[in-house]
Amino acid sequence: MAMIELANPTRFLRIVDRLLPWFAAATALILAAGLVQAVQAPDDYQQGATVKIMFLHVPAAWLSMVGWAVMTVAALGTLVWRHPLADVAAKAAAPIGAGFTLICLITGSLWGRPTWGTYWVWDARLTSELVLFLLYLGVLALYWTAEDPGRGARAAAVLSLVGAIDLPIVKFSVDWWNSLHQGESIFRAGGPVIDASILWPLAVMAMAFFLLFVTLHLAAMRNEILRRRVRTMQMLQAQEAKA
Amino acid sequence: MNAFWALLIRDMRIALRAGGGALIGAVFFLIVVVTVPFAVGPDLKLLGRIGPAVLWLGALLASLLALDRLFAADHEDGSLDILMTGELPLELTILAKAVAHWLTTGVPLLFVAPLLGLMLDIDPAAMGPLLAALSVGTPALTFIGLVGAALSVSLRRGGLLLAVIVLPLTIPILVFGVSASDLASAARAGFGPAFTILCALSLASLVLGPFAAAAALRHGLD
Amino acid sequence: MRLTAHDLACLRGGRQVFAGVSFALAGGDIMLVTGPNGAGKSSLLRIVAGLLRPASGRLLLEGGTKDASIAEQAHYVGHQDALKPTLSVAENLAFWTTFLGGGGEVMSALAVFDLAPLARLPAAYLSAGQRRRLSLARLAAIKRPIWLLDEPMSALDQASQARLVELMRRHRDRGGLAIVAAHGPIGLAPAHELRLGPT
Amino acid sequence: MTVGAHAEFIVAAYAVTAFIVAMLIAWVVLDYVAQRRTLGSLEEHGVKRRSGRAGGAP
Repeated sequence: MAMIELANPTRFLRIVDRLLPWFAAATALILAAGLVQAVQAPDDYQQGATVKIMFLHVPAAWLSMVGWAVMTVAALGTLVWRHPLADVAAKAAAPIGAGFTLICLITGSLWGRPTWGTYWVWDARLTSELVLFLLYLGVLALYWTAEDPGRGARAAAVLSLVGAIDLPIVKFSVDWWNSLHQGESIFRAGGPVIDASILWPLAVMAMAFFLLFVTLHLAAMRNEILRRRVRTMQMLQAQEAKA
Repeated sequence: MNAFWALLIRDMRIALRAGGGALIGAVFFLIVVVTVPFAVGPDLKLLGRIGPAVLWLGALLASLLALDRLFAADHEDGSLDILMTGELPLELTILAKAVAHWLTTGVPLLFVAPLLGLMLDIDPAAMGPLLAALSVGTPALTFIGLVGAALSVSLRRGGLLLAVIVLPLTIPILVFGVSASDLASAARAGFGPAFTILCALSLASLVLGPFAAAAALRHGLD
Repeated sequence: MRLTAHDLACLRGGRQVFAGVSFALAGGDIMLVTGPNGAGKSSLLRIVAGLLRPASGRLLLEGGTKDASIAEQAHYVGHQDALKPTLSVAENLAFWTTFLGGGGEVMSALAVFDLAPLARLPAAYLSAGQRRRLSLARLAAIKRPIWLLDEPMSALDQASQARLVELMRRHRDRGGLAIVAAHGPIGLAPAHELRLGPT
Repeated sequence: MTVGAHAEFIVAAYAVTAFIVAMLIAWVVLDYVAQRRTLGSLEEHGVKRRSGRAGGAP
């Protein structure tokens, strides 16, 4: 069963070493194609040229959720199936997911400035993305304070699961919270109407971001396996010296 | 004096390595301040008015709650005993640890503050005075918190007790800090007086903190 | 150099741990402190090291460096190892060498306790015995006339115990003095023995 | 290339994205180099992996 073979770190490392250059090349290629198309895309009749920021903002939002999904599956791997690589996958995905969430927030804010007049508006979607970023920070803080790589695995897995359950609730409550204060000086931001000519660059950029995520994730998992191997060998060094 | 620098560098090295508490203060500050609009509501004008106060309360809590491990960690692994047999007077030993703590937990707050200023729609003109006040205020918060950190070693109770002990002592810093960084009140009372008094308080706590904490440590140890 | 104690008494949590303890140690003397657990062996060492205030009685040090307290001229090695897990073996000892002064050589001190090959290893990975040896390495790295050792032999294997005894012999021959709390003999004939606890 | 009125915001968005992606790539590459170097020096010191078989601790 493929899952079992993959469970073996050394075999996984060999597979990653072979696949990584291909993924990196594919990512670069599609990203370049996406950028070219994004630049040539016509202005949107509503937002003018700022729609070009959408080509970064929307894919980044999708990838921030993909990141959390990967961590949730990995959490099940750690807690339920006891898969040895599950925690490695989760710990590798967290910083990358947080990175994409940050891209989404900053591009969203830069998109908001010309559109709404201020860098930050407590718009429902941006706010939910911000809460997702805070959840990422929580998991990163958990991993960061656990001294050695192995510890904190179960705790982070539980946090990822709870986060996954909590995100839809956050989405709903933020929408409610946002509509509640509809009266105040909140600009009701109509979502971008996806016009056909804009849809294509968006799809290509989304694929490029996805491939970028996979490439970075595989490389980060490889680093994590090496980091744990270093730790094991350091412990061995201590034991051997005592003998 | 290189004992002083050795201790300062050691504490920073521990804080910055994996497992150290370096950025935890800044993350706490970010999360506390971001949750305020969920309670207060997303009205930008209101947030803009209370922005500086929210930032200061966040910085106050972040500075204090990060302090409870300052002496407790050394007490638990036995380092505190050996530090007290050093040639460096205990007050300077505490000063070195406090400066290292401020550099690793206090300074990151100053980097996060402008970002949060955007979120709370604080007037960019107010960001300058706010950052000046925070960069003078956060060391004062750390140094006043030293007393609480020293007491929480012998009292075996961690962060929350520290905040309860120390919060009343930090009220002057809060009052002058917020008024120095709030455009409206700065317009009335003027940025100058509030800021200079804040500096005075900060310098006083720079001296008072280590001495009080040293006394607390000497008498508190069982 | 003479370290004398008059009528030391120690209260711990309202309970009298010991009272009327007096001793006089000259350079080259090693005093063995024995007694059941809870008899106050550690408390006595902490009082001499200035880490604990005695309920009554006085400590006097004649000789030694002028206007330096006993604590500043004493090595206190307690049950805990005073090591930071994220710092490496060498970094831990280098810090104490700089902080406590006396600028000893780190690598040679590590070699005394056969820790040189682990110099770059984070202290978190050390076993209890290795941590103990790293803690004792302070004695070799920093020259201080008074040694206060709290059950130094525990968690040490034979070879390390022999190394410690050799270090203590050299310390004694150089005119240093030491108070060692232990349950049994320490492989070195003590000049004095102080028995604490119910006689 | 119709970047239009709000050019600076679009350029800023692409610049920030490029910066963050570059940071992620740098983190991955530098971490890999560091782990490889530590592993190399450990193996030099003759620390053999306990089993040496394909599995070993992850």
